[in-house]
Amino acid sequence: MSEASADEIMTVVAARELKDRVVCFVGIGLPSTAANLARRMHAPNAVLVYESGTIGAKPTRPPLSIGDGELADTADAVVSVPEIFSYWLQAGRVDVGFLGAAQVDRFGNINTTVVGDYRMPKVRLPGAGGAPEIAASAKETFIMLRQSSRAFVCELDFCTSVGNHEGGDSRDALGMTGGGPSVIITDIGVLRPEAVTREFVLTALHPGRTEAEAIAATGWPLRISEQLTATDPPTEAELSTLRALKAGVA
Amino acid sequence: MSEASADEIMTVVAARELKDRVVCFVGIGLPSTAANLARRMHAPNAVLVYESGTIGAKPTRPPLSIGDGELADTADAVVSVPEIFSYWLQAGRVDVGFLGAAQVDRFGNINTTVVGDYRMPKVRLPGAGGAPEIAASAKETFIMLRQSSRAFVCELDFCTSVGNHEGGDSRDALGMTGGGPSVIITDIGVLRPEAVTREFVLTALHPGRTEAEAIAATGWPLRISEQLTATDPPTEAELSTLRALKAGVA
Amino acid sequence: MAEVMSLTEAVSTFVSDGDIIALEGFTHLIPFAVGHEIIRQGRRDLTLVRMTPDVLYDQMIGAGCARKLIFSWGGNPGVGSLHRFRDAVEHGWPRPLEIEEHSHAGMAARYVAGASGLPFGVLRGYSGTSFADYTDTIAEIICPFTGERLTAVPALRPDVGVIHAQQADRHGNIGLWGIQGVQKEAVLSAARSIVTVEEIVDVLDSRVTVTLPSWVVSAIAVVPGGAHPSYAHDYSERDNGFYVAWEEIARDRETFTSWADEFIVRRQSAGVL
Amino acid sequence: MAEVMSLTEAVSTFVSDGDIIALEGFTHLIPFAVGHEIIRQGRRDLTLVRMTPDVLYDQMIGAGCARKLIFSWGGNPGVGSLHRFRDAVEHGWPRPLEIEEHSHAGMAARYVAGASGLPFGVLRGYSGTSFADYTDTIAEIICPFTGERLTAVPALRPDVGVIHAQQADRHGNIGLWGIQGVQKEAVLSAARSIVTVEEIVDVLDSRVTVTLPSWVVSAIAVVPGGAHPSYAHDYSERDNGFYVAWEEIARDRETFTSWADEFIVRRQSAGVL
Repeated sequence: MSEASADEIMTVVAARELKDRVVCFVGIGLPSTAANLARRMHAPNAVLVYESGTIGAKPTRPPLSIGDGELADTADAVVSVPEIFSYWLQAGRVDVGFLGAAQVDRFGNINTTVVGDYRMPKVRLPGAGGAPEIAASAKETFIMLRQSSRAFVCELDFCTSVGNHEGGDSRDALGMTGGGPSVIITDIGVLRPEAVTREFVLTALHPGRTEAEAIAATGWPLRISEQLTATDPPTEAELSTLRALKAGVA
Repeated sequence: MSEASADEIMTVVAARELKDRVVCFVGIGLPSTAANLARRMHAPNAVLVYESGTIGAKPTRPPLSIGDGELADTADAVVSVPEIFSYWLQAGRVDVGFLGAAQVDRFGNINTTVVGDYRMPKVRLPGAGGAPEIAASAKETFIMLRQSSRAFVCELDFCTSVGNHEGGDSRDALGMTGGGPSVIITDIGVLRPEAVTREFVLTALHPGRTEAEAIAATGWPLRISEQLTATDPPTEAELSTLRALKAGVA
Repeated sequence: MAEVMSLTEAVSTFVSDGDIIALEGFTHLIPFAVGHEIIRQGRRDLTLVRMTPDVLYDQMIGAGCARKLIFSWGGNPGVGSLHRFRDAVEHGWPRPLEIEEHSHAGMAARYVAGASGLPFGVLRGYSGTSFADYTDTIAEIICPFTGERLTAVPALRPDVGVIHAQQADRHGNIGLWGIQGVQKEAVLSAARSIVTVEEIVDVLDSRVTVTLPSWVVSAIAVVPGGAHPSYAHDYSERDNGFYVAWEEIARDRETFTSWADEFIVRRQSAGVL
Repeated sequence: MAEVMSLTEAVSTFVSDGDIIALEGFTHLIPFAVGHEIIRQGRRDLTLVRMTPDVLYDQMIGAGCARKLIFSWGGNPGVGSLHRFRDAVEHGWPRPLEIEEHSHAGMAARYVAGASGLPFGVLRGYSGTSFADYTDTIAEIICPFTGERLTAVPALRPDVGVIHAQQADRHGNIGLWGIQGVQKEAVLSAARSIVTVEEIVDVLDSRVTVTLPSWVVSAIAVVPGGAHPSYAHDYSERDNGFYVAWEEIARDRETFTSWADEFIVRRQSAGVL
């Protein structure tokens, strides 16, 4: 089998974070692939919830959109979009919200709205979708994106979804019912929040990656955990399942 | 065919009030019978809405409860109870709310809650059900009850459902979106609100009934319209259809 | 994840004295069997929540289970009064019954708020009525955009939500159809839930319109006919005769008590009256 | 009562310049045919409302129909950007586009409030985000019972709601199934509505999960494939290839314009791209 790509390692590591039986609200793209990989590996009873209103979807391949017909066909329940946000997400029934991001800051706050000034943007991004309330209401949030100094910024151009806000207990003061981001998984390593400051620090490096790379790919002065670990490389089983999944045959 | 009973005349007169294609939110009992009679006579396209969430129900006989299975089997749509009150009634989609009452006052306000003091009631009645919001939000309301001085009272023991409130434009000041009661149909005659005061006055007497009877059966000083009319007696067709309906064969 | 257990075990595990408990079902699918088991197990000081406390709550009130009733319409549909409810309110027998009274629209908004994780719901309701004179849980709220005055009601958050449904599948997912009532909201607003079903099937019927995934349900008990004298659409008919007969059974304290003793307390298994 | 008419007549009767119009469909059942007919009829100054203004609104914005967009996610799902939307926001081409931006949960609450006849909806949302700095339609609201701070958003009340569904029956009742999105709310919050359907049937399919009675719909047009490149569950598959291809078509103004001219404007009948 060929070497694992950086995206493949990121996806495998993200999948490992999901426990069995977890109820996971999945964004489209990499998070969806990771969640579906987890379901095929160690978490066969993970419940995937998509914002299209499909609860317990079991797609055979990563869907292109969150509204692909297969999600409805394989779901335990299909509810309306208003209901998925009110009765399911806002009510606190989601264990893990799995989000992507265009920009993230040291406290795990996310921008998916604009680069540059909101009214005269350099780049107009798609916007919020379900992310702000996933970030607010899920018991914890996993964030997944490729690490670069353009994405890991000192200050967001727009705060679309709140993570640990300004750090410390500032998130709690906003009255949010969900617990906030617990991990950021990148193509270089894994970041987790420090206990008191709630600032994300590097806690693991993927095979072949270096602290220097991680620091260079981060727009804020990235700190390294004293318990920095090395990521176990993807197993044959993980990699072959991921590839089969993406090919639509897993 | 035997003579029409007082209840039958009342039901026939109430049915005549319903126009074809009207969307009618129906309470159980006499209103439901009248609405179903109308549907079999001159209003075949009347849309019957029951608070159990059945929209466009076409029962073959008057249901005993608003949740009889036949209502769901014959409905165009079955929705949840929260939805029937929010998306359908409160949104202003109901033309006519058809209500019964234990007590009514001169402004068409209704009590179905208690007789006597609320905390030490002489008679504890069932309470509100859907009536308060039907009375608030339907474009107009029809009220149907047997006329007696115990029922047609000077002052309600409890205001369950607001009619023309304290008369004049006092209802409008409450910010209600529906138009309020337009007719009270009894076993003696028909009452309608005066233009300015919005007080209900006697506008029609059923066959064989007298003004004196109506006045005696009213707890407030009932006024008689200058345009008092005589109710056309039930036709053979009306009466036979009503009886067949109640026997479950219409 | 829903656990399949006996009715007896479900009630003894999940219902305690003093609980706030909502047994829902809007004429259709009323969970009588669970109510009877609660009577048999002698639960006390319950706060009973239900939009239409009909014959089932008349029985539970008459049996002395209830301290308080939160409701919007307490009658025997199409028949008349609930005599045990009236006796409790009018004469405090077998014990005084505190009441918290709303309209259907208000109760529905309260369940929706509870199921949605919101502290309150908003509706156009109660203006000009007497409710707020006697019910604390009604407040004015102003639209921040239009200045309109509306009504707020607090969320219902029962300790236990109880419903009857037609089916569960082998994974414990619940499916029901026909009149839906507030069954979904009764389960989703509650901390714990008990669902009785007509049967467990391999795959839920295609007629199912409301599905509750296994992981939002605490216990499933298979109780065919568990809604009687209410009904389960496509499984049974509403026993209108029983509702009519209830008028005479419930009118008198002693008649009621001996009926309850014979048909509830001394029945080992529920599901049949 | 819904009237069955041609797509052309439905749009010319019910859509006017300056209207607030919501074409809904959450990936599934997107009413592309109506959008294309609006482009053909040259409607201008529309306020376009949609949770996910994907390829359809990219086309309508690029064709110059829109003055304003009310939305919560503007991308090509699984593919990338909406280049016509970005060009309008970033460079004002073909005309400046005012935007009113929300989250999905906020938009859903706004539709629900509109469908419910309420002036506002309440949610736990937006706290700590930048939305309120740029969006007027977000306000704080305090729970009158607990003192909690929540967020209010005003009701959406479009002039026209547009959806695609699988079926209408002979009476004009609409039935759809599969992913439901906010189709029901788009129709029920709007003053008028247009529904395109795959076919008219004698009796709606038993798989129908959402029914809209005839009397809440203004016009029905039979347009098989009217959701393409979106899909109608059990009638067609999502044309993922088209969504991927759109990236290249939309990236360049001239490529887009000639595509739109060939595939929208010069098509006499819609329903096929």
